[in-house]
Amino acid sequence: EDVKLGTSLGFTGPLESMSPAMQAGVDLAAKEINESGQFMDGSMVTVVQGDSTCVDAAAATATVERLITAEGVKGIVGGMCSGETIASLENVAKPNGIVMISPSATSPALSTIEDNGLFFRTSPSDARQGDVMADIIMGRGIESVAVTYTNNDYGKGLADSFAAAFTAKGGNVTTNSAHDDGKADYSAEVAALAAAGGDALVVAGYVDQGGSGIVRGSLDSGAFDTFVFPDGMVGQALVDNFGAEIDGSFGQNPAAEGEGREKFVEMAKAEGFDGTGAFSAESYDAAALILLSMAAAKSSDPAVYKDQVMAVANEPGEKIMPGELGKALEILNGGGDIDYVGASAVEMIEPGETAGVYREVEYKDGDMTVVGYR
Amino acid sequence: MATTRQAAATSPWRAPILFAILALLFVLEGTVRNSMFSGSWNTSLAILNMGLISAITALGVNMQWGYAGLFNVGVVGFLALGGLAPVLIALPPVEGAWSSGGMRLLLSLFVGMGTLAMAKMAWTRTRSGLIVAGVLLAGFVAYRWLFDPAVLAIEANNPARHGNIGGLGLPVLLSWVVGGLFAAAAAWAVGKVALGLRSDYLAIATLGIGEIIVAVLKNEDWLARGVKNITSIPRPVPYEVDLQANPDFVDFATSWGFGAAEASGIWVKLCYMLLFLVVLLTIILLAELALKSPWGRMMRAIRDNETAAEAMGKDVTARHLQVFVLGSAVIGIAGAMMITQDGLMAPTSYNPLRYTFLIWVMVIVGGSGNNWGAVLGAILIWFIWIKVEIWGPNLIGFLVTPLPDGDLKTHLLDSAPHMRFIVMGLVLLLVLRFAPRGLVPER
Amino acid sequence: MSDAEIAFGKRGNRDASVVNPKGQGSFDGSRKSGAVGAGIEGAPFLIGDSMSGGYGRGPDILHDCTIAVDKGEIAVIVGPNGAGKSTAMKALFGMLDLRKGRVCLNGRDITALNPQDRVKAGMGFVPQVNNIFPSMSVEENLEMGAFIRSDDIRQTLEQVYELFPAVAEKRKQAAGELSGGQRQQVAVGRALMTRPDVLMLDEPTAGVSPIVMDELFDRIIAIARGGLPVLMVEQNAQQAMNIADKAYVLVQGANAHTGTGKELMANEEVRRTFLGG
Amino acid sequence: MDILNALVAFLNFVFIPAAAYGAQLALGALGVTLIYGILRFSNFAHGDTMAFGTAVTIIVTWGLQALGISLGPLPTALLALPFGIAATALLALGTDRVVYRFYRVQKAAPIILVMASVGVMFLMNGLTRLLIGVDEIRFTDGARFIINVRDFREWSGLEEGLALRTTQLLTLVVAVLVVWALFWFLNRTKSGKAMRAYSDNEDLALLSGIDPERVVRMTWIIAAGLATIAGVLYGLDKSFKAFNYFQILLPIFAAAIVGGLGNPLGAIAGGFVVAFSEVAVTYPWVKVAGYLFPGWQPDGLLQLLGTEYKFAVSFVILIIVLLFKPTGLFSGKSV
Amino acid sequence: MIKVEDLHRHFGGFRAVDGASLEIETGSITGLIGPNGAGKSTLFNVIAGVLPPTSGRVTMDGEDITGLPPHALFHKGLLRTFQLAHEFSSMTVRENLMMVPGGQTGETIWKTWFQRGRIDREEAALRQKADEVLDFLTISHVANEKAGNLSGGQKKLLELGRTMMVDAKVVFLDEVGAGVNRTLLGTIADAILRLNKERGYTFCVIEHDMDFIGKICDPVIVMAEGKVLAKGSAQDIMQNEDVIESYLGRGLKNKDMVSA
Ligand SMILES: Nc1ncnc2c1ncn2[C@@H]1O[C@H](COP(=O)(O)OP(=O)(O)OP(=O)(O)O)[C@@H](O)[C@H]1O
Ligand SMILES: Nc1ncnc2c1ncn2[C@@H]1O[C@H](COP(=O)(O)OP(=O)(O)OP(=O)(O)O)[C@@H](O)[C@H]1O
Ligand SMILES: [Mg+2]
Ligand SMILES: [Mg+2]
Repeated sequence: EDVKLGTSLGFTGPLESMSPAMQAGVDLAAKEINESGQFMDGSMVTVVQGDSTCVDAAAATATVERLITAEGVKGIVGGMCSGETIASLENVAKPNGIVMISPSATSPALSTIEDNGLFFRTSPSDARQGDVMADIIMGRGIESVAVTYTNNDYGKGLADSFAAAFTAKGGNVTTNSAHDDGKADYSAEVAALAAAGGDALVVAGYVDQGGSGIVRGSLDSGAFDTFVFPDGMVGQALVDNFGAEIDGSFGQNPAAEGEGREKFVEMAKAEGFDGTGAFSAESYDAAALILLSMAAAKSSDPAVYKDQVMAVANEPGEKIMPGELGKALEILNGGGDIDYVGASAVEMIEPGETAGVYREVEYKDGDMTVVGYR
Repeated sequence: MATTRQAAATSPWRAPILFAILALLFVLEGTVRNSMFSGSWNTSLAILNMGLISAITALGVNMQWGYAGLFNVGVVGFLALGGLAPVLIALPPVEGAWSSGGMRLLLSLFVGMGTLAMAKMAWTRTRSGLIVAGVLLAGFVAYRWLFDPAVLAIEANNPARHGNIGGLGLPVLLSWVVGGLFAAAAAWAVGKVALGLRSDYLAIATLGIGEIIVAVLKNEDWLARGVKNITSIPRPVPYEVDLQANPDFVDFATSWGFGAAEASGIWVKLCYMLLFLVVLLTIILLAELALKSPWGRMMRAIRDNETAAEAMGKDVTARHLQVFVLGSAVIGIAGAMMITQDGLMAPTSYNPLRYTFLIWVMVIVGGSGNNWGAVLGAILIWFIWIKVEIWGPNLIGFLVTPLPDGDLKTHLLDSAPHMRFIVMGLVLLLVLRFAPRGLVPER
Repeated sequence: MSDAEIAFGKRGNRDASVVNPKGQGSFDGSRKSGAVGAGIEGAPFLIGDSMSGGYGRGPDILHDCTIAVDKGEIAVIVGPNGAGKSTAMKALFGMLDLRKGRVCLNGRDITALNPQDRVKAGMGFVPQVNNIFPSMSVEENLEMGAFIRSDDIRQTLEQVYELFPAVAEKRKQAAGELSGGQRQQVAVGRALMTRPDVLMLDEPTAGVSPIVMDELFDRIIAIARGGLPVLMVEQNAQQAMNIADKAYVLVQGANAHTGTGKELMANEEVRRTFLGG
Repeated sequence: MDILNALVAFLNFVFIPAAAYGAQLALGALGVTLIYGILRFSNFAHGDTMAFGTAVTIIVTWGLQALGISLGPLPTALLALPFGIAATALLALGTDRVVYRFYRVQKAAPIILVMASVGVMFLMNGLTRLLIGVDEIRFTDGARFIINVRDFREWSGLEEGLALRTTQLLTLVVAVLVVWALFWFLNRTKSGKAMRAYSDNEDLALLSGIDPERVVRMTWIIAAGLATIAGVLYGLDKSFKAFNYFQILLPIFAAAIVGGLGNPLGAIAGGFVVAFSEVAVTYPWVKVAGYLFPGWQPDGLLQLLGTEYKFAVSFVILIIVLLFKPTGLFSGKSV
Repeated sequence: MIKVEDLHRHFGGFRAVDGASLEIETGSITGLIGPNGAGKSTLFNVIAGVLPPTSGRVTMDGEDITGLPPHALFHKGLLRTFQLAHEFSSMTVRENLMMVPGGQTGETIWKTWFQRGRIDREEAALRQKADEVLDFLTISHVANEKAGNLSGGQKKLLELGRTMMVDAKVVFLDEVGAGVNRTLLGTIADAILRLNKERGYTFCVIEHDMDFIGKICDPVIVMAEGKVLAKGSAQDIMQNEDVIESYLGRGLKNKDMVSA
């Protein structure tokens, strides 16, 4: 059997620079499965790529419609942005009973959506991260911060949950304002943040979008020199862009204790792409989860394998790291249990999203170091 | 001149033939499976439905541009405003929202409007800038005093799930009309300012209002949750899962040789298609009736020569305002329909490239001034816009086959998604080249 | 069609933030010149010989129409509105594709030249409408007339100012701010700056007051008597006929009557039907 | 001292960034306005022309850097700029030849040209991405700062810092130079006057012996030069990202229109109006007020409007300007 | 009666109309002449509501009509034609006439959806009226021609014809003669005289052709530098030294060279 796996990512549009690395993650997982030769009695996986544009719900819906009804994919890694994901889930995936695992849609709204057990995500809801971030900042003795967020459901959700948590813990948020991605200039935002003041600036944005622009402006004008970076900002690009300038800043992103992520980055390097790119690891995991669930259910029918996703992702069973998909297939074929950990330390909680283990990182001497996990 | 040449070559069969070709494309999309077409009726109908919505939008733009020569570059804003209607009309009411600050909010909006009206009155009565400024300032303070706490209260009401004022729980079809009214009201305000003085800069005013409306939708959470999005907007048609659970329907589907999932998708899309067609045809009927009577003659006269029309007793500004409002209302209806079909209101998705420029491309390619041309252009361009997603990469894959494997080839293959833009641009340029007045030019 | 109508595709739209309606041309400026051939033996200085042609792919406007002017002469074209007078002038200037006939200047066949090259060949033309650069100063307008010249233009400039003292006073002012009569003087001056070998004027006196009209006619006579052939279209037929050495009556694009101004004035039928006398 | 602090805060956060941004917009608007004035249509492909020129410049910059060539404290990209301009000019001329010329010869309505430019926009959009990809690229090298915050604080002893980036100063200097050169060209040289004449009255320009195709070619070359310079300066100051160059089109058009389309002086003024209205109207004055009135502690930020609405602000200002000056700030004379 | 009182219209510092006062008697054909740049067209434009005045007052039969927009003036019976013909070029000649009357049922958009019968009846009546007007102007043979294809003179007749579709009181004509063949101008003059006699229209005419002025106008008003210079019968005006000096001139100086 030839099993088709679809991806619906924003290859054109505002997040177009993130998509290739995400697609590469999916391709990597599929390649690993195929090379093992153990997948469902020698079935092969082909990946069908779709462009969700990230912003255009109608185009995304059409893309997913095509993937499902025309290409006949059995599962979809995607969508990329929450709005578009919701539209294609409700209008296409759900009616057709196809499983979607999104690597990057983090809106809390997706936690409560009516999904008939078809929707999962390998990234945690933003609500949790806000809480963690507040703890980290408090732990460093900083009590007054300014917050800027990218003006979409991710940024807004994260900023709001953070502000609530931080205030509840006794901190002070001097301003909580938005910046739009892809704008020509961020002087106005930087000026406003600087005027509001604070001991650090929380940048709930994307590293290759407005987030970097804000950081750049703040550094240059001396508005802030300590930054707090949530997951959208933590990545190799940040170090490349700013080097030693952001020494003393810190942040967190979802990642497991252990070598899963490093392993994945290494594998990505061998494949010729940047494994540290935002949501690349999550994409790998999303693809792996779908395929392993199929193997566990011994069926590529979404109605059957959707019930296996949680079991594959969680205990009990042997821990599976990136690069060990072959081993996992072997165990599953033998009727055993696995606990998929993967590149982003997948641990699924109801209703089908990762619990969110975060690693705390720190920037020192132009490099990023991991200081702990929460 | 090219234009005269083309006009001379226009045969009465041109439009029917082009529509037949378009129909054929959709049939091929539904039945044939190869590198060009997907062979799925679901895909085909999905594209068609969105194409019909685009066609209604294009009709609105065509009224403004084709009938009256008004250049509206704020289509995205009016679409977005129309999209607000299903949220405010059809969504079930949010518990506690009205009690926490709804009335106060309404009052504040009322005060805001009143202030503007008072300022206007003060100006006509006294002609004193000072008094007007005073009225405005007092009004603004009162407005903020009412508005700010109300908004805070509403947004604090279960922000993770709601935090907005909520809907009225009315039938969603009603919201299509309301969407039109919203857009019409905004158009009236813009038109009053921009058309009243000079129509020279309508384009920039509409460009601005488009940006402003989208910014308001993004940032005013109490309205429609801002960027946190509204989901699960009620539908006017059955849900697929319900159909699949209905044994009668499953039997019916199998009798036609379809699987239940596929059939349910097709059925729902056909229902939508019917609704959209009714709206589209009604609008065309009304528009053609108006065009073929003295009203249409007057509009053509105004378009031909504003100065002379003014001297012949036609109130050009008022007529421009009328057409601008009507056209925007149609765009607003389309906006509401789109949100209804998507079931989702996501303000971040309203970007001008997709919702203004693409619509303009549709109108110009179809043939401005001609309702059927606008419809044809809209459906065709939408079809291409969706299909180039796979045509582009296929094309580039085909083009690079002779290349030796290497960095260049990989680079090109990696860039394949961007062929979407290139192919779109090529199609547009080709159509403009061979039919500069559009596919179905105005008679 | 007015400028704005061309610009906005007759859509009545006046939205200047989209397209610029001002100054769009009606002639394809990208056409390349062909070769210059041998002219007609013993023909007048400028002759459009049995020209037929129309605009674009439209019907013929000119039918076998012949117009000529020789050194030191004033030739006047009259005729009903829409007869093709301006069209004949444009045909002489190469702004129209001739389907038949040819244009010869100074013993050479210039039918294949484009307008730019006819200017270089020594022709000067003042169109009926849009005959100045409104946003440029009077002096710049005149300088543009001398665009093809590489020698010192100051002397010619002074001569033109001498000829039109009213214009000289306003040399730094934008030409678009001048009154109708002054505009006409600038337009004629612009053509003179070319140092043309032949001067063509399309209704130079339309809309100007009687006193300015007299002045203009005076100038034209002086110019012609200086040896420069002048070809002009006039609706003020009676005045024009008085000074014409040669007159053409065009009707529906064809030569209806030809003769000296005096002869045509004397012809009762011509006077009644075309000259309004 | 406090007054100085207030002034420095204002300079640092409002004046300098807005001036640099304004200069970038002005250069972009200049190109738009030139094409509008002479070729008579609003060129929607201008943003993507900027992106293309910048992409080529970046590629050449990489080459130069690989060869070890640099300009000392100035960015290497300046050396690569002529190559970028040349490539962009070639592309613009090619586009004109293949696309626009056809309509010009047909005397098609300019609205058709506007739509054709939308098509060209799509094409160039894809082309740039094919060329250099979609990633964010920083290509600034050389010295980052002329004045940096820390040094300034030490030197002045003030609480507030002041920063002036090399790229900001460079932007302003280049903008002034380019504008001066363009004015000199348009008003003093024969070719420049020919361009103005063509813009004023195409047919009469023809009758004066001006070769229209040459004017058109020159316009495209200058516009391509302006676009590349604007794009590179913008990219140096911020960073290069293909997508952003479409986004900058909107403020550029706003700038060109507010200044009076077709008018170079207006384009410059318009750029600064838009930039300053974006930055200044949304600036929270709380800090400045704090310095000026030390005893007073306002509870709000003293912000007229949130930065979310900064774009809306510039449009509202634009509309107000148009209400009072319907033809833009500098009406009357066109290019 | 149209009365203009101390009217000013300035462009920047320039006074195009500088305190002009004049009266146009009901039933007259008043000529308005003056040197180029005297301010005639500007005065027209102010009266017709195209330009707002800087100061001053315009009244019509005692009613203040200063600054009313053109469409409002139309409904008061004040019509104007344009110096350059402003036809609706893509519409037929008949449509050009039929669109003129105001208050047609079919001009209200929602009535076009529900009152087709009434609209059809009105259209039939309008059509008949338009054909009568075309007959009067001797251009009925081009009724179905696109107005843009008419010759210059026919366009000017069409301009005139539009004023006949409604009961006009006062008609302003701006340089009907410029660029018009003199024979045709004679026809236009006859049409104006007939309208004046048969329908009692009041005319105000700007023109530089003194033959035309002399043939139909009484009185004639002369403007110069934004002010009224003189008023009187055509004969008186043509003898007035000031008018000759500033406007009419004394004929060609170079007459001697003509026959050379
Ligand atoms: N650009 C054009 N395209 C098509 N037809 C044209 C064009 N210009 C003029 N014509 C037509 O050519 C004919 C002759 O026009 P032309 O301008 O030569 O007349 P004319 O004798 O100069 O009249 P007038 O005395 O009114 O200036 C007219 O029927 C006119 O409609
Ligand atoms: N928009 C304007 N801006 C500046 N000056 C103007 C404007 N319109 C007219 N003028 C000036 O006002 C004066 C009067 O112009 P007007 O058109 O009224 O003259 P006219 O008497 O109709 O002349 P003509 O007989 O040439 O038509 C002229 O000197 C002209 O330059
Ligand atoms: Mg003529
Ligand atoms: Mg006049």
